[in-house]
Amino acid sequence: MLTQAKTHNLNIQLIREEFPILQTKVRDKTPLVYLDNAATTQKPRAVIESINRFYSEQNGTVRRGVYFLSEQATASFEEARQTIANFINAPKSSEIIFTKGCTESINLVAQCFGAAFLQENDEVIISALEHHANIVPWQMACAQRKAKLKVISINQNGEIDLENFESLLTERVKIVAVSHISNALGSINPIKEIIQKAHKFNIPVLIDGAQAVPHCKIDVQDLDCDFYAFSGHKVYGPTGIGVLYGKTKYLEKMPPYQGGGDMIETVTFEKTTYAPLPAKFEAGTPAIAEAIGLAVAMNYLQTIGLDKIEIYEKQLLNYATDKMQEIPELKIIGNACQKASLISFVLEGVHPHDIGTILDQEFGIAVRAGHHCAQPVMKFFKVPATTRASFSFYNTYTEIDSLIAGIKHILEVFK
Amino acid sequence: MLTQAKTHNLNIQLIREEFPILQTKVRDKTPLVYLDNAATTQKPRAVIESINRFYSEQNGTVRRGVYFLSEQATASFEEARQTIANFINAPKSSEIIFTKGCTESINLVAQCFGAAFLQENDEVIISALEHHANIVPWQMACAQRKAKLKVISINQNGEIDLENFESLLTERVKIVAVSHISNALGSINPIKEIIQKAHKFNIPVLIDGAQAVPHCKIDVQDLDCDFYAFSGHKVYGPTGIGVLYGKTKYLEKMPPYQGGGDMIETVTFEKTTYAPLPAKFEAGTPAIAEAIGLAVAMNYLQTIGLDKIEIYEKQLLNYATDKMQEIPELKIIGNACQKASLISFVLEGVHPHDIGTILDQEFGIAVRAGHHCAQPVMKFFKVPATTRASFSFYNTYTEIDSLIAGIKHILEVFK
Amino acid sequence: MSKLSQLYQQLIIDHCKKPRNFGKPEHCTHHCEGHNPLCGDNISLYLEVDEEDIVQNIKFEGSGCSISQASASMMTQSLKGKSKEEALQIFEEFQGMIMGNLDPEIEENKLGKLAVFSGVKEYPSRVKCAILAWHAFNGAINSDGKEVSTEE
Amino acid sequence: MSKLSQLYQQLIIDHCKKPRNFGKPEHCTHHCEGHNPLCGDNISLYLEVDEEDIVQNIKFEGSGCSISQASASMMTQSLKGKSKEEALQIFEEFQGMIMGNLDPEIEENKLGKLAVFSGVKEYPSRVKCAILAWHAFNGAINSDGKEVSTEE
Ligand SMILES: Cc1ncc(COP(=O)(O)O)c(C=O)c1O
Ligand SMILES: Cc1ncc(COP(=O)(O)O)c(C=O)c1O
Repeated sequence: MLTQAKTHNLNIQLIREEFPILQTKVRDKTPLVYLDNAATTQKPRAVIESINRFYSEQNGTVRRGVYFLSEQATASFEEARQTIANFINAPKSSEIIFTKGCTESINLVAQCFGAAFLQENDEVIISALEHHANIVPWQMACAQRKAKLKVISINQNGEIDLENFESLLTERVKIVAVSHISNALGSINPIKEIIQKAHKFNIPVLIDGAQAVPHCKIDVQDLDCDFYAFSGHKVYGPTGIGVLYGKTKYLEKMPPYQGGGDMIETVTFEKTTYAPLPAKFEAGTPAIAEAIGLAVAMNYLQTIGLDKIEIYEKQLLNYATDKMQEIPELKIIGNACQKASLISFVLEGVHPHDIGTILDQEFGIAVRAGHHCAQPVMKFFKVPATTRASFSFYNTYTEIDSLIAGIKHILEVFK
Repeated sequence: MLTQAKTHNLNIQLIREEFPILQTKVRDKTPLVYLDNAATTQKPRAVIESINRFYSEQNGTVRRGVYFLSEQATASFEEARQTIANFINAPKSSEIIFTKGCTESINLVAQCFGAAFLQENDEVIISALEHHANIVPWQMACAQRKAKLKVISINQNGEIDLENFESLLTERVKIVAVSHISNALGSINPIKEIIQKAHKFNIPVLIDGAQAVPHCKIDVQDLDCDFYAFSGHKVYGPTGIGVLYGKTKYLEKMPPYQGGGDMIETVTFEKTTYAPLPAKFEAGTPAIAEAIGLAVAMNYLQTIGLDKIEIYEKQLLNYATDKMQEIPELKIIGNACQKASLISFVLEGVHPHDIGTILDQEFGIAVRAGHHCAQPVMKFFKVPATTRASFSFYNTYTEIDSLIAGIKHILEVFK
Repeated sequence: MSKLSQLYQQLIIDHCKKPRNFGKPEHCTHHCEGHNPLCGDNISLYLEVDEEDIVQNIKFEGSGCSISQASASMMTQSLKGKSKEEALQIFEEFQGMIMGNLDPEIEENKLGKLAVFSGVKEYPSRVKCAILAWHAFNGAINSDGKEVSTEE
Repeated sequence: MSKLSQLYQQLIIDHCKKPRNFGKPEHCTHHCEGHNPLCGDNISLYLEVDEEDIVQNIKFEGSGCSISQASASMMTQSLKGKSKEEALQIFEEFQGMIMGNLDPEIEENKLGKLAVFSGVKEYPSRVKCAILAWHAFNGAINSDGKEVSTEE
């Protein structure tokens, strides 16, 4: 090669040392090769320690206490909100709502935006690439409000058909909800175009960013999306926390999601007035330790550099794709032009479940086998399931070599 | 005294050593005296370490993976569910639904039970003692379904008026929702009678157990309640996790709460069929580390013994009550016969907020000042706010002495 | 023999690649659909049970992993010709074995070749694959024959 | 002087116990209600502003902690007789001081006795208590006088 590829300058070995679990062995035997990062990511020491520290030194409830612990916890919690706002370049931290996960973030919008804006015969657009979390909440909201769900079609590469999308845009459409990156195929969707086209009709757009936030820099102002949802556990943060970014103009018009403490201003048995954003959408004691841990994860990612992460993960993807294409019995499902570091594939004559078990048992390799909560995608490609390997910046070329060796071994077993 | 009080046999000093935060000093100065246990509880080392261990050794997603980490995480997660079922003596672990907190547990029932059973002109009964978390969700559900909210009155001691309750019971009532223990006053409500009386009319009862689970043994079968809700962070467990126990016969008839991964069996764009309990109510990646941490907290409490905890906390309550009654300017709000280890009070001429600040600054004592998310209770007693001291088994007589000294000091300042 | 090669024994792979009694019979008295939503495995099981409660014929269709396919294939071989009672006993034993409650090497049993599935108990996520066909059998044989007799 | 006794200075306690300008005036040109839902503090502020924009009279009613009561009481003393412009400047300075952006000991200011509240900046949860009356003043003076002129 004459032209030099972009370099990432990451010291992967040093990075790996920051992740305690990567030092462990599977069944005390094989070193762990963790390639199911699209399902959940491992946690750097800094995140784990921040949770430990919170409970050991800071634990108090937020927003109400006049004492030391509560003031400290409140300050850390609101600082976490600001960190997250900065991370995705949200204009105001009050537009960052903490939820328990991406699924809840989407349900919140489906229910509350639905209650405010969705009426009989209105339409909601999603794509044929969505995770169940971005299908079922809309089915439920549409059923409740007698609205219709329309689905943007995809092509054989697993790419969204923009022409088809345009043909669905009418004044009946009240919201468009699409994923930034498909968890089943890795396709990076043209969300900026989708948002622009929808905005021409004044239709707001929700982006399911569960698979995107860990892999590329998000700028909600540049995208101009109206809602952006993601999960903490998929961006190297704790379980039990998610984020919904929403534009104030919509959040203010939406009724609250859950009722309880902190989301109200005054309560009598006759009438309740609601608190301003973001508290209106955060009833009850929030996931305090988790929010703080998530902010630590975001700081950690920023220290490494999302631009570098993107370059390196792309290299891993290319390397793995090349190696896989050399195996005649292997077929990659999803060949979008723009793809995140994730490969879904099928092996002739071997069921994904068997692949998963053998890779795990013999090689300590964790991959996902199944429908990846995207049954309509499986149906489209006429496969009951696929095997999915998804890479993080802590993965190595050697790990991909193990994966390839494992696949070849499996083909031997089933020959 | 001739008659010997029941003894608890607890070594409080040893217990305190299990809680790292109790070894810290407020602003590096005063040792922490934490008396806001009704807001949130501190975490024993075992809980903190279990979270640490999960992320360092076990972290994988649950339910779907065919590999080691995921199988381990799934096993620990479901074991946690079983531990919690045992802790409250639920007949089946599938009747334990993980939520993000008590507030969400109640919202889930208000929404889903509401959707299945609540119609125009139906009625919902709550009590005048409720936390906002057990008021606002019902107001919202009633508003959506044009049903009416009825409120059981209380007497000047802060006790539920059972006669008034009976007078409200008609066939229009579809559900009764009352707290086990009031967070504002400490009253232990006669929930067993309430449940029995409601069942005579075939009306199911939800118990808000947020304040009860940390202090007394709960047996949902003996109570025969239909739903029981509580929060992890108030029972020495992590933030970001709560529990809803529900009888299968109701849970099965209720529609799902949120849509997404794991709560479905099959998804097509036309139709979705739902998974069996408890998955039907647990859309998305659950709070895995938090569920495991909560189970560890329950095991910890069981090791100490809830019977002993109850005896000791009662002694703390009696000691503090006696001391407070010696202060003429102090008035205890809430004098129920049956009371948990919690005292709400007002001081003549001194606002609770000032009390909170001075106790914190001069004595390192954390108490709550405010309306305790129970504005209707404050209104009933015609106070804008109270100061609340709530005790845990890790509190000591010496700490109560500090509190009393603090109160006397404040009276001096404001004389 | 490693644990894993114990799971993926040649016998299992062979049955997976060449399933016996595969297809839909012309006649059947009992029928049941089995489905594992977690991995998408599915099976249609067809029985012909005579008046004396003997399983005269048993066939299946479906798709799934090697464990589920081999389990279905070997189940049909093993149950054909058995009485309902015997068949259900084998079902109990098979279930016991893969749940780890019955060790076919030590305890008496009628599993025969089916003991090849004893390795499954080590793989919690695969237990459901191995048991799917058996649940379908249990569902079929306990269903009212008339109900599915329209299937000819 | 400890930080805390700096907060609870005698002056503050005195104003809290004997609030000046407390009550509802017979005439007012501007009125605003302030409310702090977190602790239940509330205030009703009444202004009489003349044609030359001078605050001729200012009174308040309400309840709350010593900080909020003393702050309201001392505010009325300090703003009475001031022009709207001057009063708003003092509001800015007061706000600056309790947010920690203005040190009354170093920087020039018109706060006078109000400097006694400088200790509040150390107590994040009390900042709202100290500022409540001032926000009510800001709300009242910037509102359309006629709107509340029915209040006599
Ligand atoms: C009686 C009662 N119910 C419900 C809640 C709500 O709990 P959470 O904020 O953890 O959801 C609380 C906690 O403040 C409470 O004391
Ligand atoms: C694209 C996409 N959307 C939404 C989700 C749901 O995320 P969670 O389960 O964390 O709520 C996932 C995760 O599986 C996903 O990949």
